[in-house]
Amino acid sequence: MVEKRFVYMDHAATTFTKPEVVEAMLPFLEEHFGNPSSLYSIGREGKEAVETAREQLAKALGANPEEIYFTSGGTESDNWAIKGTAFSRRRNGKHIITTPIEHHAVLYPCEYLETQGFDVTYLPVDRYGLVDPAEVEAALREDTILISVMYANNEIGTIEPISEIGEIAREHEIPFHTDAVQVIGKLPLDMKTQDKNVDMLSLSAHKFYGPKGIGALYLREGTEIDNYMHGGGQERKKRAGTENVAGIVGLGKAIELAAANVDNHNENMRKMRDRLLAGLLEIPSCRLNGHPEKRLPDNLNLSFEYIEGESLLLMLDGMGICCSTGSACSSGSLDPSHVLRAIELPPEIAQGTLRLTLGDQNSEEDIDYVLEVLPEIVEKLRAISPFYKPENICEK
Amino acid sequence: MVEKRFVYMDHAATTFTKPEVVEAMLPFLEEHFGNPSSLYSIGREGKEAVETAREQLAKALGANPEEIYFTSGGTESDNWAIKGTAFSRRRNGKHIITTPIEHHAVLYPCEYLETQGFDVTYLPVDRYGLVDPAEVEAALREDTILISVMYANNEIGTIEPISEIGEIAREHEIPFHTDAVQVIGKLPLDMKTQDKNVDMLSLSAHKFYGPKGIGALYLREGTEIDNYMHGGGQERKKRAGTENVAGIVGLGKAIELAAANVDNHNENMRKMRDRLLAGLLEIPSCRLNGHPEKRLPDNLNLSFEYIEGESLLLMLDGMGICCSTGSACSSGSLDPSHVLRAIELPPEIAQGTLRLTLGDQNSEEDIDYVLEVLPEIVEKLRAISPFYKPENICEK
Amino acid sequence: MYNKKVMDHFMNPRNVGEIEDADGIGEAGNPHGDHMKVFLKIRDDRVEDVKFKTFGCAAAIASSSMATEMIKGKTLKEAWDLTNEAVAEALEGLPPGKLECSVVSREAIHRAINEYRKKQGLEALPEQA
Amino acid sequence: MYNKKVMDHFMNPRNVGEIEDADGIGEAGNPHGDHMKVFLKIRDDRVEDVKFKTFGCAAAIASSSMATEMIKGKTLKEAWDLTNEAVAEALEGLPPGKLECSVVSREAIHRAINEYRKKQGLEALPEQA
Ligand SMILES: Cc1ncc(COP(=O)(O)O)c(C=O)c1O
Ligand SMILES: Cc1ncc(COP(=O)(O)O)c(C=O)c1O
Repeated sequence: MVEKRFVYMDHAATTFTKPEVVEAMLPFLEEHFGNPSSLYSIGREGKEAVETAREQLAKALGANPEEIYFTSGGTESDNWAIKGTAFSRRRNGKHIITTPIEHHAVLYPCEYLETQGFDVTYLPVDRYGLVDPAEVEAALREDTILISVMYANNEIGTIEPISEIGEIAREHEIPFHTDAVQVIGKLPLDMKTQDKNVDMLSLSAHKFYGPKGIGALYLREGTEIDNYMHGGGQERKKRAGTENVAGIVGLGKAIELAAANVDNHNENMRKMRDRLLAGLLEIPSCRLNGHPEKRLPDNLNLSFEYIEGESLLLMLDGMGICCSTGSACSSGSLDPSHVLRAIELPPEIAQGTLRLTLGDQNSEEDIDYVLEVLPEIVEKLRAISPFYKPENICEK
Repeated sequence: MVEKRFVYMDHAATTFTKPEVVEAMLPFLEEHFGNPSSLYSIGREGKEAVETAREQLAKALGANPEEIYFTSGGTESDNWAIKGTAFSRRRNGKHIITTPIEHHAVLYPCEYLETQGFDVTYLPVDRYGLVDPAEVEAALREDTILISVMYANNEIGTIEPISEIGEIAREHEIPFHTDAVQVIGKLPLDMKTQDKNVDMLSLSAHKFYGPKGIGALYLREGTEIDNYMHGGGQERKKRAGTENVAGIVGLGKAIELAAANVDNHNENMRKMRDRLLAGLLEIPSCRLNGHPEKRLPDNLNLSFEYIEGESLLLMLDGMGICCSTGSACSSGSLDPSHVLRAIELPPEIAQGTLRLTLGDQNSEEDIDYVLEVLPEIVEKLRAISPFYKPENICEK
Repeated sequence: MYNKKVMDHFMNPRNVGEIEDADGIGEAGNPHGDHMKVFLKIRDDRVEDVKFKTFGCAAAIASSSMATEMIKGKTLKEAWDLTNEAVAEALEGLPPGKLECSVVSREAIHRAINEYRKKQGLEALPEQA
Repeated sequence: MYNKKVMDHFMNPRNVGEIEDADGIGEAGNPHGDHMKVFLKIRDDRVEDVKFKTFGCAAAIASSSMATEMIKGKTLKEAWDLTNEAVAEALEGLPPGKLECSVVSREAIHRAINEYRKKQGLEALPEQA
């Protein structure tokens, strides 16, 4: 058997913080601890650091610094965008359009709004998880006040037709939010050209080698939205709370590094990912979920029939491989994720789903290792499974 | 003239992060970067670190770990407590009782709720900023659903009669929230005894030598409250968002250090503070704001007649002394803070208000230095002031 | 989340497999959940040998492994009386919400014993609700 | 938030004081805000000397200092025409919202000139709104 190694393949869950990022943050945990709202010198250092980070992020997005608001993460950005828009535009209507494959940070605010008298349409998606822009158009009502469709899905990696949907939104003058948490550093964004019809965009630093607990909401100039965090006058009176200066500096550094390297990074990821995919598809009764082409360059989502995801994940962990599963087992019943349900993957297949997401920590040796270990573990678990009969296996 | 030195006397605005705290955080920015929600080993490390911090905080508060929820800071804790309670208890009523001297993180959520159909009573305070528990009783209505009174005021340092107010709240079965952001590490808390009638309590790490951007809400078991951050299942499904693990670990370490040292710390602070106060009161036409005894041990809030606070602050900054003022100048008009207005300090006096808050970074030498420099600067500014006539000065 | 003992029985489950000429076979499971099939070899009213196959999470697999270990060599009465609490205890605890993952083991064993009893012309014992 | 030039004029304001036998004295201010008093010594229709006292924020003090520097030696016409924009420019800029803190300087100077004109039997020039 091969020598055990540590292989982190769950970059969509979170990434390590790059050493350059930690280094940039440290002075703001240590000597430059002033409150950016303070008038005196050491407060001004913090203020300047925050503004530098805002410029770094703006530059990476092709946005104006005035359109960037720092938050405590992707979840807060999504909550703010969804609830802030809904409450602020309540007099214009009560209808919201979104998809059933959004992250819970979008779905649950929508469900909450339903308890507050709003109507939510969850658009259908095809078996790849793709939203059809024509369905967005068809779902529009007189009283539609918000459209929220994620840029790319965190589980199955499918990239949505954001610019087409954006055009429809703009044409009907409906604010358009997109959760871009999974795409930063992977797809190039430009709020002035390609993404000019996106009004609000959520992101989170810990998905692009920054620290956890810091994110941002891009708000296009003129976008109407209620405050969500009420209090002090920070963030030009739009998001209260003493700034997480070290975190913001970390986000700034991380986005700068990511933006400088996006093409190169993608090519690396895609190459490794494709080799991994080809190797794993050799396993009988194994299928790829999500769109074969319109997908994030670092994402694989695979179902292995006859076995259960958590077992697979834990056996892989025993071999040093970290990844995610697409279902959760609670009280003896296996619940496929809402995304796998939405793409109508049969539950008995969804149960054996694994998400492998590559990143800067991976090398070709990691791919070799996973290609060696994963098939063995699948075989081992199938050997235990009462459902598995070699004659059922569909060879490719 | 004395040699210039750096004297930070704005610990109520924010504190430096203690080296032990930074050291505790670093591993969670670096090697232990896993997502606490992940099942595999490196996720579990993060999870355990979060639970350890929860126990540290619970211990310091005399609370159960299950009553602690981490948030992005004092502002979020206040927003959650106020808005989460209001929306969740809407069917019970629409009346909220608070005070006019709360931090904006409480006041502005209340104002927002007023736009959403809630009624808010702002209790009167006396000239020291004290709330009279009898006024709380008197303000109660059939439809009162929340009382929120801060533990101690951030500007003038006045400590409110929390246990008396808590008793009234409990007797009438009304949830009681207190913003304790300024008291952690200064007053000993115990949610099982002395503070047993507090249902919700807000705190923020950067006020007790922890990092910025992390805080907590104490929620007594059984307290009815809506979620505020909707999304993933973190914090036992009550506060979504990937945990700021490093920040949480920092908060845990900081509270542990603070709790171990609270008596000693207070005595030091009080001694230095009282010497500083005695010295500064020698300055003619200088007065102490807030309660003379019922005040935080590290807080001084002083008004110097005939001069303006921002000028004073900036001249002090020029001499290396960092502190805050009690008024803001915008567009040529000087607005005393809402707290100074609430205690009815005449505007021409409020204008010349300075807040000096001591902390771990201060020494007796700092006190000497401020006692040397501050009177000179007051004199210098008075010499420029057209209002100042030596014969107006009231000597003590 | 799982303790060492559970992980050991999960990573290295005992008694995995099938028994060709089993005296009793029992199967149990939730529609879209854990599923176990158990094979008993019985001699002198005792479980001489036992094998299982389980589809499910780590808790289900570890419980199958532990439950089969616990009934091996025992009388059928003793095997019948094995509770999933006892299995969980032998595993030194299961995480909250995972206790139910061990229920299929008991059900599958009950069914295997009843299948054996039927073959023997005995009446089936009533399964617990 | 303030630039170096502003801070210099704030920390070391020029022309602070009073002129005992001033030819014109002017005062301006907001009810609860910045307040300036200016003293002019005038010879041959020129500002021979100028002193001020100001209560207010750093922007108000620095503007008073700069404005008095700018009118010293100038004709009364030139002194009258000094705008607060020109003062702010000479200070290399004031932060947003702080431009108005320099308005009191112009008003106080206008009033001092008018006081002087009245003493001279000239009619007061109209102050700008
Ligand atoms: C698509 C998507 N949206 C939102 C989030 C929430 O971000 P955070 O956990 O930083 O709050 C995540 C990740 O957890 C995500 O993948
Ligand atoms: C009394 C009080 N409440 C709330 C806050 C807000 O805390 P934070 O800035 O950490 O959000 C502060 C400090 O800024 C405070 O002093």
